[in-house]
Amino acid sequence: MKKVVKNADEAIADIRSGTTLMLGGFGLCGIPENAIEALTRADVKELTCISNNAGVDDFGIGLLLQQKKVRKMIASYVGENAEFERQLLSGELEVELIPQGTLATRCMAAGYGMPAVFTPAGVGTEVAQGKEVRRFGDKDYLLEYAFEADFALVKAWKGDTAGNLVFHATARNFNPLMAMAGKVTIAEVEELVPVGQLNPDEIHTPGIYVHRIFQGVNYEKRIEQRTVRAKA
Amino acid sequence: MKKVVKNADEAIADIRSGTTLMLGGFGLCGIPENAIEALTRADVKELTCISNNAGVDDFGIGLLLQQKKVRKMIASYVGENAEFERQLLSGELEVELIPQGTLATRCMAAGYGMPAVFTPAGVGTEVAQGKEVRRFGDKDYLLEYAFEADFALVKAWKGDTAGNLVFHATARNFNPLMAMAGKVTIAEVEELVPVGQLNPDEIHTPGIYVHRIFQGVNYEKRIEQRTVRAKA
Amino acid sequence: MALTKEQIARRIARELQDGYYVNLGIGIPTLVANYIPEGIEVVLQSENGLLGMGPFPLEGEEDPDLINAGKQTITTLPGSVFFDSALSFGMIRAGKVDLTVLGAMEVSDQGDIANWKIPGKMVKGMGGAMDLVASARNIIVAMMHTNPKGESKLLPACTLPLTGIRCVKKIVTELAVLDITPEGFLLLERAPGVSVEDIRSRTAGRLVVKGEVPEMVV
Amino acid sequence: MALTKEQIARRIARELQDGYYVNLGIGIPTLVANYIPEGIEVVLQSENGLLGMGPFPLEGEEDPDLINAGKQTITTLPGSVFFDSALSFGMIRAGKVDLTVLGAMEVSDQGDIANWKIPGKMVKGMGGAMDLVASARNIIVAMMHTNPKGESKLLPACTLPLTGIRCVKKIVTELAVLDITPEGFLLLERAPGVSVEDIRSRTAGRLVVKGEVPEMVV
Repeated sequence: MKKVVKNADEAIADIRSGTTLMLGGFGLCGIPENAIEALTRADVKELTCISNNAGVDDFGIGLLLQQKKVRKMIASYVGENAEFERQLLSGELEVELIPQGTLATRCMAAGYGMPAVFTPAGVGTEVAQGKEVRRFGDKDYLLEYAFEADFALVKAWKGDTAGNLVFHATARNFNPLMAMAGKVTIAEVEELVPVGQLNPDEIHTPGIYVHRIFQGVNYEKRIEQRTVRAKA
Repeated sequence: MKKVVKNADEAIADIRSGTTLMLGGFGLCGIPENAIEALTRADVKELTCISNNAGVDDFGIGLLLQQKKVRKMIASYVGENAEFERQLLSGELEVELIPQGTLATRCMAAGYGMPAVFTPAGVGTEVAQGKEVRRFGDKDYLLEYAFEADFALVKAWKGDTAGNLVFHATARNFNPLMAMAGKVTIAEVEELVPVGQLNPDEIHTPGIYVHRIFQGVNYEKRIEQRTVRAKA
Repeated sequence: MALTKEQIARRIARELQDGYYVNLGIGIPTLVANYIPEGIEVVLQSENGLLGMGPFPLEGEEDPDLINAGKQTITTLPGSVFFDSALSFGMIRAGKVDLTVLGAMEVSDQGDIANWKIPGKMVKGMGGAMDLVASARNIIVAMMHTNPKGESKLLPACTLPLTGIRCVKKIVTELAVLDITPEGFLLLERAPGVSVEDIRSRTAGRLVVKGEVPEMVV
Repeated sequence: MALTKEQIARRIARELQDGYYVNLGIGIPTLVANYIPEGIEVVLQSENGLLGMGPFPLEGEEDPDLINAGKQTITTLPGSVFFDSALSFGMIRAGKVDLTVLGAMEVSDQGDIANWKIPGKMVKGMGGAMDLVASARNIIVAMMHTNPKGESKLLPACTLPLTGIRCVKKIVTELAVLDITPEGFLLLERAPGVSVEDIRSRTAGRLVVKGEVPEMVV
């Protein structure tokens, strides 16, 4: 059982054009920086990207947009990205906007082997168009299907050689959910440790969900909205 | 905000006859020993208990069965309990057996605000009787409803005064799921610590799901099947 | 005299109760955190995966792994806990969050809300707004009574694409505090010096006025 | 010569591949863990919430918080991880467990399995068996070819209440290794010295024999 790969380039080497990818992160927090950068070097295009956001112009998924590698974006919020807007308005890029909780839950559903879930988010709105509505008790719910993604690219704080992952702070966000949902899940970690170094009670993603793992390099971890308070 | 109560008796003081309870644990591992013992002292009967197992004759839910406090048991496996068998055969006790994964998932569904979930467990068997079957792709699933329980009684390793819980080893089992599913969730812990003592990355159950918490006493933690290997 | 944004936030903060778990949206709702009444403990939820959101960090102490739903750097507090986005919206959907405060572009007198999309403009997405309004047990909208063109934002029916239906419970504007009732917007309080007629003239939806309407204590 | 239980377990262990995640039921399946081939790494899942199940503990090192699905005290291994029961069955349902080995009272030639209930006897429950058989990608049944009364357990249709339908892929008994195929039980291997006719006479369901059936290497 060998899950450890040398670097991002090796990890993504078999991602082909037309593939559906999930990418972890919320805003620029907890995004798989190394895998994204490797994709900019790879000969892939026409990607469908499932990710809560689309990065900014010069970081995150924005880097893939710059190179016109993305055909369709499935996200909950896509602001902060001028190139994205340009491609969208010109019709080069297709966008499907879905509620953030629905996005998270559809990833989780895939990881739990649930074909579909019920959520009230979007009932009575345009999000409900064409979807099955079902009443339970006195409340309406939409039937939402589990996502299927060929690859999930996630970023964790620590990982071990068996693929077990630990996340830090709010960089957890969508990462463990997408890690469970990929047919092939590629995890990049800030620190790769031998098996036995992680406490089995503290692992967020069991290695059974992770197919490839590598220690990333040169993490920028860019801050999107640096806000501070004055010293009291 | 005061979630900490003195002891098990105070924690369960408002549990009334006829109530539906969830009780964490798998076998005798991770069961809420103190809350169960307090219930043996309380004037309650006709309880519906949702728990993976029903304890043994003189420990766990078996103690409530001895006192004939249980009207109905919802579980996945109820062996190892002669009094249980006697009451069942005599018709004093009603039993609903459901698959273990379905039990876990119906608890989780309640904690996630999902009214129902789809699972393939039991398709084509007597468990499917009267249930809606739905095909997704090439596979059939049963529609199973989220559990509703008046109280959830769970046991954690550590907890803080805000109700955050950490479990240990396989004593986790159903505890975090039932903690999320109770209208009122009562957590007993081996060690109660002040807020700030638990690492926010390592908490399994966020305190928002926990209404009352106390430090239990005199944990027996009985082993059901003591198995050992010879020294090499 | 119309309320300032800070006064709207302060008025909403008076709705808080000890032990509440609260989700605050971007804009005026965020300010509510500054006015939590003395003696009351409230836990702030950030839907990207945090309970127990603390204040902004001191300069130099920003952690790129620690942000709120507005992508701002924040801090934790004793008792904070992190979780993934599915559990975050799970607890919202299960009704565990006691109060959600958010802004709106329009609210109807049945409690419908529109706050995510303006036809003809670049649509950035709903983020977690649809999940929050569809699931929260108690939703207070903080907004201006009228839009920049002077048109009422309290309508008989929303004109913009909806975020959620029949979900808003209370509205606090610079002019008034109103509950959503089966009869329409029930006027509860007036801003100091603002008349019922002022409010009526700026409210396009059904407005219900019962007896004397008190002035807000600011 | 019929196989011993240990030989059945050893034969099943030859189905293991490097990197497999495996769930072993109670009884003969548990023994499979003792015969994992050299050079192959396999991770055992215990559905009560553990990946990476280790051997029984040494006397005095039992931890009441650390048991397997059979409620026996066990140990962890480097790389072990604990999780709750929903995630445990979630990974099973999502097909992440490569192989499930379990016992059975009856198997039909369509792959139906009955192993949880005998009418007239005290029913203890299905535990996780229904979830496992409904979800596992690959299921091998380890059982005796006949019941204590000498009746075949490989049937045209199960007579006992079902645990799952059309799910078993392979059966290893003391007499034979058989695959479930659309035509019925396909005889793959015979126990040493056991004839095709012996097997046929003890198999009530459709038995398919193609060409020469090799003897098992024990």
